[in-house]
Amino acid sequence: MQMFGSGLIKGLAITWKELFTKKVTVQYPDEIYPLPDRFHGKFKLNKDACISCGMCVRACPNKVITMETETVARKKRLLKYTMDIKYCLFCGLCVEACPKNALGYVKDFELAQYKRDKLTVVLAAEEPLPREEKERLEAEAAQRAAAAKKAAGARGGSAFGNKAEGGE
Amino acid sequence: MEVKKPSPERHPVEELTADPVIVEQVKRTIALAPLEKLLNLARANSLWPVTFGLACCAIEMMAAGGPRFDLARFGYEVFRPSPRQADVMIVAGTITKKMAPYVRRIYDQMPEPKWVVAMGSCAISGGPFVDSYSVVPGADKLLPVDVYIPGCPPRPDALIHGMLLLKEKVKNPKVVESEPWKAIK
Amino acid sequence: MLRTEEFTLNMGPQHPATHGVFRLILHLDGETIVKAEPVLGYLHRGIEKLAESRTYTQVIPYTDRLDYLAAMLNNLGYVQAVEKMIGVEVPERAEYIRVIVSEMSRIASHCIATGAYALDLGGFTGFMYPFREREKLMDMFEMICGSRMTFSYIRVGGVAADLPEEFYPAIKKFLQEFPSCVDEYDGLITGNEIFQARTKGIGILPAEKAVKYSLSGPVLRGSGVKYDLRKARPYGIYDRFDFEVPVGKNGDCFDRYYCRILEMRQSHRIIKQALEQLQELPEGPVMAKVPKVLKPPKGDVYHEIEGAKGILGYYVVSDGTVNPYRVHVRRPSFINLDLIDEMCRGWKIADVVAILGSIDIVLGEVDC
Amino acid sequence: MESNQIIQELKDKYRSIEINKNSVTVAEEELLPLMRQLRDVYGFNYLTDETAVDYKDYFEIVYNVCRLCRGDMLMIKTKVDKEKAAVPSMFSIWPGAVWMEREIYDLMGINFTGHPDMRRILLDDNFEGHPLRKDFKWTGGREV
Repeated sequence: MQMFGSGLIKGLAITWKELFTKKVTVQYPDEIYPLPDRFHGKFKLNKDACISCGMCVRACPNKVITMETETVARKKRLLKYTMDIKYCLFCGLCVEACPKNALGYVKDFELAQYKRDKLTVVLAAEEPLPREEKERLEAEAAQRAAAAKKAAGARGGSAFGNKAEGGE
Repeated sequence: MEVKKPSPERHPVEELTADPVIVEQVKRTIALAPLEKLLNLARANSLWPVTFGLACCAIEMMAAGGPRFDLARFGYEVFRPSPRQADVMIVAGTITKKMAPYVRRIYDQMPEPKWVVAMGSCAISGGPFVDSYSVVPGADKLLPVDVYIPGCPPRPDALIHGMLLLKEKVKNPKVVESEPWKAIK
Repeated sequence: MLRTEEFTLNMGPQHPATHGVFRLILHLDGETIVKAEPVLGYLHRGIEKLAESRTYTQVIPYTDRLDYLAAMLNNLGYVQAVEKMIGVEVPERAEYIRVIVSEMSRIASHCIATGAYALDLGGFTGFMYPFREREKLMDMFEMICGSRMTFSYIRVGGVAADLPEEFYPAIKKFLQEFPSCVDEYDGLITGNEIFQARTKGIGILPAEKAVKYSLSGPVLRGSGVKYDLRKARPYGIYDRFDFEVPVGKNGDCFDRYYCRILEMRQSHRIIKQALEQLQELPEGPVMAKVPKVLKPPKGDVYHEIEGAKGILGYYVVSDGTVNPYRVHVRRPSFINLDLIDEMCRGWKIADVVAILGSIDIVLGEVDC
Repeated sequence: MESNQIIQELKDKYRSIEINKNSVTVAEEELLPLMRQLRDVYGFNYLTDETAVDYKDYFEIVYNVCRLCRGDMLMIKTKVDKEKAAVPSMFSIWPGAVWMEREIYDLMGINFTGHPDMRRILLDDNFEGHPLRKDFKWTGGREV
């Protein structure tokens, strides 16, 4: 049988010992506890690397991402990339799905806002190409394609006869 | 915080009358605005949250009160079990349709002035469960929310960041129009 | 015997000691409980229905939010159920990582159970100490998968990524320190006379009743039934580790609490062994070759693992498409809670909090 | 006794038993005696899980029973007519079924005869419909 109060004294001793150990408190906001490399926080998008494949949109469990694209000369061009952070689960499935590593995280968790409509994050907002520019690019592409075809046709004509052209 | 030049602000009495004599007299004798400012300063530095956890975010709220993050450094550690003794409500978690009347009632029981912090995706908009049949899409369907903290759940430091934003708002309600990070840094 | 008029006291849904939004309507005769009527569903979010409109991979983040205190175990249960369905061989390395993270998750969950229990019984200091260790675990989880609580780390066919380099020194330091931390809980909480007076002999649950009512986890083991799925029906690679299953004697609140403390020590043992064996393993993949879009064959599967609160089972039905036809979760704390009425009857009102805390419920799981 | 042996023995006794890949399907009339025999004769003393699935033409109730001494498990299923939507409750055999059956009643709308307390458990009492049925219609709260 224990002496009554010995448990209390033991507990107090443990608390007393804590006075002389290293403090665990982090003085946020003056110092920020080091965040790991894989931290899931604010999103970033490398617009140049993005190929607008839409894998992230499909991977998201909660339809957070919306993407607008336009197709110019058979190439997809990213117009607008929005993340509705208010629906986000921060699960990282979109980042994982990205085949070009264009989508990623920044080590920043300070996302708080005063207004609800400011929560939506627009990661890319490009103007659609003006019509003349589009036509020019398309014409250029068509020209290039025609030139390539011609070259192929010339080469194919000498080597394989009409067969290559039939395959086109 | 950004240093601002003191601008000659309009006194509240000027809204009521244009008579220069009355305005002068009121300005000289009654100093309402500074008292309110003083009170706000006191409120901002000692917010008492109501102990009100709903889901995952509540654990992070507890962790913010724990040793590592220690919300007590700002004077916000007095988690009150009774809403009547609290002045800020941290909505931490999913509000379901079954819970919604109680959330509203707890808010109504809090004395004025009071503030609401929506912590986490669920409290902001229903978050991951927004498509569900039993979830209220966001705390602002029920209460006026002052600060939104995204995250699922947000880190405890993110909660502290949100609380600091709230502090700035309590001190100066006009700060809402500015960019929030400018309010603190 | 003198009887007073019976009156009703409402506890919750917002109550500081009910571990979330849980309501208990107490019918009292003086201070004695005549009947305790649980009302739940205040956190019912319809995860089972939502899962039907997500793909198999997209369900994983939702399982995190069931038992958010031990999310890794929830991931593991679901993923193993799906793996059983499509028949994947998980790489050895991934199996070890799974064991390490799920035992870490179990410790984190028991830390909260211990700390919150101390807080329920009026000891604020006892709350601080387990939370300090939990923060260390959370740091490591964040290194592994970037989140503190909702991981979605374990995937069908393995794990999302290998353990990072900086994890190894951190876990070694943790393993070194942790036994002395548990000693501290023992000294601070277990040994405390007030704590013992409030838990010993309170809310006694006989073993036959616990089995009859399908209780599981520390609640069942506290009553002296040695049933732990890691031993009884080992899943994954649990048969490779040497550990014991702690059981209680009397089935009172103290035994249930103390089982968790002992389980933390056992989990520590498992992590230590798993880490040693993992480091002997050659570098290798952590993900088996599974198709990006999962389409399990038609059929159903039920798989159980030992969660932090008890037996966690997943019943998944597939109709051959990309979305599961039905996902059902056997949530341990939901079923553990159904005896609350009988456990509370006859005890004083102050004991209700002690009994409820000793069951260790988490409302995200109870209400689903 | 091994579980496949048990299934063989049961097959001889109960006519409606169908043996599937990992489970046993039994008709609703023979469910109670079969379950009682499982508990009393073969020692399946622990009901781990009970749930229901809504298939196109019928409901299916899935029971998972287990022996604590050996740790092996048996999955038993029974088909329920959609119109009738009622099955005998397992409360008299395994009292642990009490909340599981209430949950099924709440979310799937299947009645359990002989259940002591057949009420909704998770949803509000005045909630309409049973959400886990496939024909349940609802609108979420997403902003468009």
